[in-house]
Amino acid sequence: MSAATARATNTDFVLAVEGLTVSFEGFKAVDDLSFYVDEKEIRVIIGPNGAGKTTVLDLICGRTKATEGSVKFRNKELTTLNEHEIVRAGVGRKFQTPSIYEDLTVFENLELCYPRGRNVFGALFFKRDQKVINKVRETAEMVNLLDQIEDSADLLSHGKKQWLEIGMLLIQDPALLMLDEPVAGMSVTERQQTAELLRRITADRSVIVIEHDMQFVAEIADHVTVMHQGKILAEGTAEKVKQDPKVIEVYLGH
Amino acid sequence: MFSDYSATELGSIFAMQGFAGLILFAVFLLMALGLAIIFGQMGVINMAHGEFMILGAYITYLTSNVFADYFPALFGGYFFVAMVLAFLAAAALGALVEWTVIRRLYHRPLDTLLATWGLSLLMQQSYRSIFGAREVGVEVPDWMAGSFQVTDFVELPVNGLFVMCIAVAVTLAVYLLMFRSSWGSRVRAVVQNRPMAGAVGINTAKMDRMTFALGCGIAGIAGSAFTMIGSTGPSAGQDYIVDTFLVVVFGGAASILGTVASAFSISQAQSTMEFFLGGSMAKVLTLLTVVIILMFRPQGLFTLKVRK
Amino acid sequence: MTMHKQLTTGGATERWGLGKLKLLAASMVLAASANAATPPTSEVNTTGLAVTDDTVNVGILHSVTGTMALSEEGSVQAEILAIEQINEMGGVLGRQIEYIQEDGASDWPTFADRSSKLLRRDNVAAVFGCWTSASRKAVLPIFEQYNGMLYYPTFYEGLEESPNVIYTGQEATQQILAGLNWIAEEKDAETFYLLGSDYIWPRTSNKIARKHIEDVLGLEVVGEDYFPLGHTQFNSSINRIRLKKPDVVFASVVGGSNVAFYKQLESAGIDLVDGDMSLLTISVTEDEILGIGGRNIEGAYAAMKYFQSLDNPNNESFVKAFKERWGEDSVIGDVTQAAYLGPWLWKAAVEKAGSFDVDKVREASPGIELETAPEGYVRIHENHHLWSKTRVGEAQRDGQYKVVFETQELMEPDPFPEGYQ
Amino acid sequence: MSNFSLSNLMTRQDVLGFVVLALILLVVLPLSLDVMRLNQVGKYLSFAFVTVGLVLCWGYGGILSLGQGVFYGLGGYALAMFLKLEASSPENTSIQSTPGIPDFMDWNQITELPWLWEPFHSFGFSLLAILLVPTVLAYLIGFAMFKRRVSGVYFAIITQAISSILTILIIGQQGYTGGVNGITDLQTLMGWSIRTDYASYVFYFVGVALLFVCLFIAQFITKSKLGRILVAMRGQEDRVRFSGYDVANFKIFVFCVGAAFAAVGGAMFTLQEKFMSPSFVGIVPSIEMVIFCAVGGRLSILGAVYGALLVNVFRTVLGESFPELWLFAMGLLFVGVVLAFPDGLAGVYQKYAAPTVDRFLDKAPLFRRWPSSTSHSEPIKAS
Repeated sequence: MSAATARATNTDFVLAVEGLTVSFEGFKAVDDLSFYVDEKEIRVIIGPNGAGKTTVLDLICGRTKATEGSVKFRNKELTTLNEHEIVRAGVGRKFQTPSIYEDLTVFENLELCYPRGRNVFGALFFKRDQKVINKVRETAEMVNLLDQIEDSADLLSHGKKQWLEIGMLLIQDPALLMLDEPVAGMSVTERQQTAELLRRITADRSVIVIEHDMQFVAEIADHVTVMHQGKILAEGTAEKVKQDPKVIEVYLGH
Repeated sequence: MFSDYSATELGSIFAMQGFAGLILFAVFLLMALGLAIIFGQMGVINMAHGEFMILGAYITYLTSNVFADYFPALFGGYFFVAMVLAFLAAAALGALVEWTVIRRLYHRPLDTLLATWGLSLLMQQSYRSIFGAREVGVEVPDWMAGSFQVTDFVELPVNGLFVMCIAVAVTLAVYLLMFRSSWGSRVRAVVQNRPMAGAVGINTAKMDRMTFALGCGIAGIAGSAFTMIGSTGPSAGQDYIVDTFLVVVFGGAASILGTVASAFSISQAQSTMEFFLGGSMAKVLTLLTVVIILMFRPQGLFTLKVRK
Repeated sequence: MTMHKQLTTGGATERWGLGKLKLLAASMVLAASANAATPPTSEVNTTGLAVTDDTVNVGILHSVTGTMALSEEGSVQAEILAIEQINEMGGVLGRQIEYIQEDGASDWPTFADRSSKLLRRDNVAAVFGCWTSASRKAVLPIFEQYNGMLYYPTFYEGLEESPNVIYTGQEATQQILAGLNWIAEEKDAETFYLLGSDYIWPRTSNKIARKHIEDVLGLEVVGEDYFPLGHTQFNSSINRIRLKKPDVVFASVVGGSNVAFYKQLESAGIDLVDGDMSLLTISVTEDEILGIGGRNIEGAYAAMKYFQSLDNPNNESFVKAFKERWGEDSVIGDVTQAAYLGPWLWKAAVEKAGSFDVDKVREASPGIELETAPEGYVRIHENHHLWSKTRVGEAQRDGQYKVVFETQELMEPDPFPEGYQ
Repeated sequence: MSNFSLSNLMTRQDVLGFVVLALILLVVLPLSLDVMRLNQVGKYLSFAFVTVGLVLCWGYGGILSLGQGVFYGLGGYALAMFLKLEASSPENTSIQSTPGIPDFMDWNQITELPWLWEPFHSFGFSLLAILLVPTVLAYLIGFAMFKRRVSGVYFAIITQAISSILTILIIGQQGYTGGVNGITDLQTLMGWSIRTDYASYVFYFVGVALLFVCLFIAQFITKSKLGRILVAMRGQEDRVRFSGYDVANFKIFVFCVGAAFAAVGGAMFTLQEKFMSPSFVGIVPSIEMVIFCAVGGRLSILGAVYGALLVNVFRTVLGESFPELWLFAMGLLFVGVVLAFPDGLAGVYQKYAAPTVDRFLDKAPLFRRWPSSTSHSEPIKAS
């Protein structure tokens, strides 16, 4: 057992990542990483391409299995769980490119993520009752898609697909929300609307965001973690990391 | 099962079966190489692979007849001509198939399976209409008949050795072509990132066609080589298809080395078990083992572990 | 493929009352030309078979497509030849035979499907067909349910005796026992190795062979080996044979496997011509040698009832007619000849019964003789199999067999042999 | 369960489709065909059980199984074993060395009924076995593969290998299975002859009834949330995991359903063909069934029935008159369907005929008020 795993103890944090390491054919994409996320904190991870940001999210949500280290969500070890178990524990994940069900309508997309009837027979005999309908409509309204609730999801614009995906996470009501570049490829208006949306939905949960847009980062972040070559380069408020000479060198100093 | 044999006998048995397994290994390898390129590199599930092999076999048959009738003096060497012709014919047909059918299906891999199955039916019935339903025999040149006596028990048939040589030569050629030539790196570039390869000026459509044709051409060579040890009939191709796919999948689809290793292990396992358990049970056990291993290691024996 | 199908009477004309007129006209013509050879249809056909005043329909049911097509092609040719010859001689009971050919497509359920079509839709008077045991087993319930008559040409495992089948090939004991006796004596053989494709016929044949070798001849079986149908890698078995060094290999390998087996045997240095080991096959006819190549099998012995090279006048004219009809390159194997017997045996039975009715034909069948059979004389046994001689042939480089032995007497067919089960 | 009313389960097009199919199978065909042809149609319909299952597995679930013949065969064999034991009473088999066991066992020097066969003396057990043996096997295969995330092409190839294994086993173990000949010479079912025309009629209608049971189950599945999860999985498997579903379980479920359907089809085939042989277990029939499904439309359960029916009728018609052309036609059909009509006959119908039919239904009094889609047009309103 490595020192990293030994360090992992129970904490008050929502998320405690300790000694997390993953290597692909000897290449360490994430190298002995530790960080902690507080209740209701908005944490932004930045870093140059290939720094390992997306891999960190993959490791937390179980998409990639860690080589070493621990990820604890409310003191529950996640590295041994499957994706769906992690989701059910209360972790939601949005992908970099919008990942929605294009063959289904907006309503069905949201309904599918409603946390009920998640096993085979539950799904088979799932009943679309008023409670579900109300919740779906409520969520659709929150992500500005109520007008298009009957439309097939593949007809949505790129930005609206991003919102739909956010909506699909919200309806799961996760305690920890992880967003991978939520405003990438959006128009300026959409970007503002998204920032506003994020502020609303992050009010009562912890959030990890990966983002490049520093203006956007400054707008939303409580804490910023800067990653470089699989390790943490700096950590602190947006203002503080902006001043950090190491950060300027590898990331901002171009 | 070993108790029926003495220790020296057992030694000989394993040696003999080892050699028998090597011939089987050569057969598997030749069958699988073409498919490893088509399936492994392009992701096309070519169910007509066996029929391309049979095309090679029929070309060999025709060539041997032509030589016997018109150039009897050169008969001993007809096989080399036949192999080249088999390659060219199968490759040409492959290119045609790619152009008419396969290129429309690159984004639907499972559908290539159905379309090529249809193709295999067409090819089978064409063979039957052209060459008749009967199996045709190919006259083996004299120098290829007979065998070398190694020990009392161990005897190496010349045609088996010859098939092994072809297998080794084709494997080397494929390896050099795919991994040591600029053509090969372009093929791999297309496989890994089609739009990017197109953007840097590679004619991806042409590369696809040539890659597919190459795979089919190798199948043609394999079929040609098999006439030395087996039979040629219109539907013989179907017998190869399960084995061929298993060898490729077991080896790890994208790896030539994997294909070699998997052909080797499957053939040796089958050959050794065959001696003690008989053909049917050996086949069942080999297939079962491969399936079980694949359940635990779906990516096959050899593969690069990459970030998803 | 040829469809010699013709409209049967009835249909629309009947509905409008025209049928009666036609019938009247027909019977008048009949009355005028009536003679002994052409008895009226109402007499010779009381069960609604497709028999008219001048034609009778029969079925030919073999695989024209699929893996079995190569084996069954010769049977189709022989049956057509026999039908044509019979028609030339004036047909059966004054009626020309018209055949409806169906394709079993090498698929047993298709055989069943097509046989029910032949019997129920086409109402054929007899069916010549099937090749593999599996296809015969598949059609058997249909022939029994709808009371059809099947002439089955292939040498087979026995263990069957259906009232609705005439077996024109040999059953296993007829083929095997004489061959084993001969080779044991001729080659002073003491040890045997049994080898076959993995299905009922080789297994039953080897069972009979083993009993005969061990219990009757008092010799030894040193190995027994089966491979899946379509198997093409025989190096393991050949190695085992080399290890056991039997005097005789007794082989019942079928289909495409044959080609690979003999090629690999030859290249493994097992010399059938001058070597110490002999090989006796019961599955390789001249048809198969076409694919195997004469040189690969030269020196092997086959035990069967017919070889193309049989020297008798019947066979001479048969071979000549066959080659005239189907080309100089044709070869004729045991099954092809047995298939040729089918229409002739049926004709003889119909004429003896004076009727096409299946029940009457069945009743008339036992005891029917054929003096003109290419294999010599045959006679139908009570058990619906044929009395026939068994021969041993030695395979020659040119793809023919040289007959080296022939039983004195006709062998009695014994589909359920006592002591061999 | 109020929301499982018929109007939620079926659109009016679906209702029309079911009614038309029922009319064709229960009225038109029995009235227009003689018993021999009807029996043939019955056999083709036994493949429809498989293709309906394939619509669920492949069309909806994205799981292409090239081993459906395994389940079809097991279902058929389970029933054939029962019928064979009934046909092998000591009186019927008195000429054997061991009377009372199936004839092929006797030929293979087996002198005692193998333990595996013993329970098939019971009709109840045999019926259970028809359903359970294939389903349990499907569960095991599905569990082993889907939990390890074997999917797509690899799953197809492995199932193909499994069907190849089972074929070799059945042929190789002929003392226990009847080998390449299969289990033949079946006579009676509970003392009642299955070889009469009357029996053919009965089996035909029983087959159609069971097919409709399967169709209703399939319809229910596709219209449930489970159906939507399958559709979602096909495109975005990962996303479904991150919506909190254990993807493997859903795949195992539809694979098992498909296997159970196939098994029922196999059993119906045994009854109508009166024998069962390994030629249905191998890879060729398994792929053919996928083709039937593709021709009918991989996304339409009704299309799958027509696919199985039409391809086989086509095969019989061509095969009876031009056997050499049959393989050419079949080959061209496959290539053509894949290239030009990936959604099969059902796709063609959807594109060209459905709008017209819909307009017509708007006017038809019976259908006017039936919803034209099952998705939430009315229940979606907020309260």
